[in-house]
Amino acid sequence: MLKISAAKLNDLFDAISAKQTLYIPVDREPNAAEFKKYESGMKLSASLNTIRSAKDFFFPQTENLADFKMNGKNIEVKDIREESEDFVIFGVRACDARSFGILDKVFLSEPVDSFYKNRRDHGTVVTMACTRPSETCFCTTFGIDPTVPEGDCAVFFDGENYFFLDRTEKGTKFVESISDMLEEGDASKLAEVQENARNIMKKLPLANLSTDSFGGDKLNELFDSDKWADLSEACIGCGTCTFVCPTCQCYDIRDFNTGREIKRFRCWDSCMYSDFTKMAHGNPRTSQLERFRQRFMHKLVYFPANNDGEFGCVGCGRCLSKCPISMNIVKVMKALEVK
Amino acid sequence: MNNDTLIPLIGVVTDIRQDTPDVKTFRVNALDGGKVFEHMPGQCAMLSIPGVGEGMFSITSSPTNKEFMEFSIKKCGCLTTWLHAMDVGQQITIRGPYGNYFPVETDLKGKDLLFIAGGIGLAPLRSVINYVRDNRANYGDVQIVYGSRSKDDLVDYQEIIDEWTADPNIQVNLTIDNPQDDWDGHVGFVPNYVKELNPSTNKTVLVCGPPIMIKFTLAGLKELGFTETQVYTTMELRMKCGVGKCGRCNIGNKYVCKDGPVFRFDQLDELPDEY
Amino acid sequence: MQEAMIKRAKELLADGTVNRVMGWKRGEFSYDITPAVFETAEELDAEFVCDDLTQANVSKYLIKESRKEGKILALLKPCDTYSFNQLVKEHRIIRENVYVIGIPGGPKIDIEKIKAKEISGILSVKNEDYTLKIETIYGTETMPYYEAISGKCENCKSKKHVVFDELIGEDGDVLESNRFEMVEKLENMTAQERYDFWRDQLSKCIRCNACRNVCPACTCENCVFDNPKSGIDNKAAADSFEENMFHIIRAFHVAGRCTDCGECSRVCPQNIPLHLLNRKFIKDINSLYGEYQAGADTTSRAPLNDYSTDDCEPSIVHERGVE
Amino acid sequence: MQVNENFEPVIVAFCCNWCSYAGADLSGTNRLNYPSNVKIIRVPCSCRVNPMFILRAFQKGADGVILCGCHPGDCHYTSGNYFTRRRITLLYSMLDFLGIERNRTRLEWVSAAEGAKFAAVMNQFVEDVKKLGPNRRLEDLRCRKQ
Repeated sequence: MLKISAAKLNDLFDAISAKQTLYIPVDREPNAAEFKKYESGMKLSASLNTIRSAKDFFFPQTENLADFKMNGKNIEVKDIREESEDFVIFGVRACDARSFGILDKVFLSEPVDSFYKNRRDHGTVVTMACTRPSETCFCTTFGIDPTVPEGDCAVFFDGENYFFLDRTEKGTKFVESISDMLEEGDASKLAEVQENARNIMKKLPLANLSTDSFGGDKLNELFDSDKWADLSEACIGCGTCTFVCPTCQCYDIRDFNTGREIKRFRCWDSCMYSDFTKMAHGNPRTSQLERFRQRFMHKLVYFPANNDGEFGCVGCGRCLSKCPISMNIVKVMKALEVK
Repeated sequence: MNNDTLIPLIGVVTDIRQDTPDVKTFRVNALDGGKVFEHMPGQCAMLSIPGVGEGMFSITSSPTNKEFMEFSIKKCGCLTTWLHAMDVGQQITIRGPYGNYFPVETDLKGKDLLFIAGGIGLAPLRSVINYVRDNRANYGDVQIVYGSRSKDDLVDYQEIIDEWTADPNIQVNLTIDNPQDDWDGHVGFVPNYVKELNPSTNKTVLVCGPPIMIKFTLAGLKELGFTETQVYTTMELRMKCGVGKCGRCNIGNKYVCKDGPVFRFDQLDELPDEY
Repeated sequence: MQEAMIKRAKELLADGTVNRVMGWKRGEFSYDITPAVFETAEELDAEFVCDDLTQANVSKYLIKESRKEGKILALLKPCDTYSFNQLVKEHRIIRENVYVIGIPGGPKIDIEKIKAKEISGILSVKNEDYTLKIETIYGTETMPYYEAISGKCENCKSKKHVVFDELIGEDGDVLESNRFEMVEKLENMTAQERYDFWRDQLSKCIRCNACRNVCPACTCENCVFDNPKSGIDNKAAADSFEENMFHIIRAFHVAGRCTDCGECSRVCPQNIPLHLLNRKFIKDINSLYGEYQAGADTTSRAPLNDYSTDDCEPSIVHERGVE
Repeated sequence: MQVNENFEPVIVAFCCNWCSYAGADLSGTNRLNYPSNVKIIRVPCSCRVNPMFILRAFQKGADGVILCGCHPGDCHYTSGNYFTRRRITLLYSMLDFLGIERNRTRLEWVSAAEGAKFAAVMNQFVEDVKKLGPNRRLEDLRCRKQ
């Protein structure tokens, strides 16, 4: 297996970033990592995960869709799309890597979202296997193996060396492009590291979380559950869970008048917000209960119903650590579980 | 790069007709004069004035109309107020067509049809009615029950009088909620009128109107012996993208913009009651 | 202390003084504590928690709860009583419908501070004589209690309960805190440094609105940022200007009403020190218009609803400190 | 700082209807010069100026914002400008705290009789803002003049 020693990792980053834009997770402050455009000397974060998910790269928080020039009664539509540059995201975890698959199901289904596809086509996802999961991790619940992450190319760290495994055509191209920096190495220690991580996964407090009670076929019974009132009681209706979530993909389209033209942009939106479904003549979801229910029903029931049983959650645990009132999908699943 | 459905086309408003005090019908053409795109009866389009807003509206003209599209729009919010203030010649942005449509070429073919509409609810049905009139041989009896608050609030009243009632192959029943001086027709709510008319239960029903009207009409139809599989309606919820991605117009796992707006009542019954 | 609270709450439920209890509920781990309303003694026994990790200020929930049938018991820490009092003053909470028990305050522990020490896989946190014993998947860790103190407790302004019907534990005093230290430090920087500091901080904002929604002073039925008629409504900052705008307006709307409870900074998923904006207003108000503590009473006029004919001119801003 | 000699700032002046707007009128009828950079927005009272207005003026391209009202004690609505004074002091202080150049914002009391003061204030303010150069710290890039 091709490898590079830990000491040479930054040389590798320098080489990649000389050819295309490279993003790596760096520590902004302790326990607060974020993806940053690589600049020479930046240190790869040792954190398990970033606060914001990696979905930003393909589905940014705001993006311009089109510009309109208004001239009397006439409107001119300006298509401002440009071919994205090639870029590499290094150090994506297994959960986030899976989330791209979920976003693909939404944005790449007909009619294809060209804004998303453009970036997706030009981005190479280099994932990093997990060795030290956190108590909030439950990706295994959704069938993810964090020790062998998906993505275009997976990277494994055995404590001394980083090993590269290309998993797609794009990944092969990526490994080829850096092959002069890699060398053939002995990956025998890797199995032990993986085994160790898997054993930890089994002992995690959320390891036994089950999806058996959820899925598209349980739509009405879950929708009508009387547990929603209790669960949503403390929800303050902010968008934290939505915005840190790697799979939340709802958006709003808005116009901004710059004085010279109208910029139509799309931005993330949250079903937790009171105006999410508000219309001129009313709102079908008037209370936080309904809005709260929508978010979890979408992930656990509606999404699998429309996508061959695949759940809309990847178990990254971000909402567990970031919700201001500590209400999250795990508590919802445990409360609604049919034992 | 391919066209993206989120980047709209330009339409020109070529005619504006004041139908009722708060409903106007707008005729929209492409810049070169023809139609902006083809559609099927029941489908919708996203109309927008950049800087004001964007909204989903049903296309009220029939696909058989090859010259232009029409939209009957009730003034109720920010965007619609702006649309009502437009003059002929104003350009708007338009994208679509979105959603499914009434199964005019499949399930409805050869059937006796009963259209029930209330107020602005005639807008989506007008498209089907005119489609059926233009392909009259493909369908059985056609009956239209249409009601509104008052005579002035009957949308497309002139077309109804001039063409529909004059059409010997169509039975038109109009009603208004309260008695009025120059009205000698039926007075009463639509659901009750339907019951009075006691239509034959072998008809397929297409109903659209305010939620409360739909609710009582459906109950009335059931009393008369209709089943839910015979009744179609068309829905409306807040939409942004029109293609099932922005995530807000869902009823259960169905997106009104993509899987709807046309639903049969037995399909709706399987979905949670959140609309 | 938790036992005393449960015991007293059960008594008040039993004798009909209240029919609900506003408190906190334990979660999956030792730190994911959720505000909750309890209706029975059984629920209290099973789920009620109020420990070193219980930080949430529940005052804002009482707006809604005090408008429901019957009286609710609220357990309020000293800082929470200021928020509560401010909401009573603004006629948001119906005082008659709330039975307030003052409970001892912090300093509370913030799990983020523990995680910042690269301690992960946390299963439980125990305070053993002001040393935290932290059980993790990867073994036991210890750290001094004071190193894990929540940001909102670091500069505690008061241990005094400004409103209560009864107390559990002792009442304290208003403290001499140096809570304006960081504000002063920023004031003494150059404008460029301040600009860089805030740009760095505010650019992290993801506009999740957690700060706004958790804030006990933000109680508008319809926020300007949600109101299309305000002209500034937006859901995400499409430009750095909008990041600044949101936070300036947010802080301004609570100026003179903010009790400095620190919830905004606590809930911020991006760790933006939002409380510094509020404290800047508090500090300015104190120095320009006289000492004022929002929520300390229910009768005084709020500084921005008040004036004096000999107030200073805005040019004071141009005259002081470094540019 | 590099000073662009040709820089012509956009100045937004919020003027109270009863004093400052009349003061601006007077300076005009007296044929006193003040720069054309100043765009006056008439408001019923200086107290009408919501902090949002000031921020939005910056957003939409202003390089400086000045607020003019009746002298304290002379408010047409008795006390409006006293509230203005507190509010604007706090706002300007906050903008300063965020590192926005403090000379971009100003408040002046100009009565209906002070045409000369109005012109002088505007001349001075434009001069000050010119020195600062274009507003970059509180601008919305989308609105930048190309």
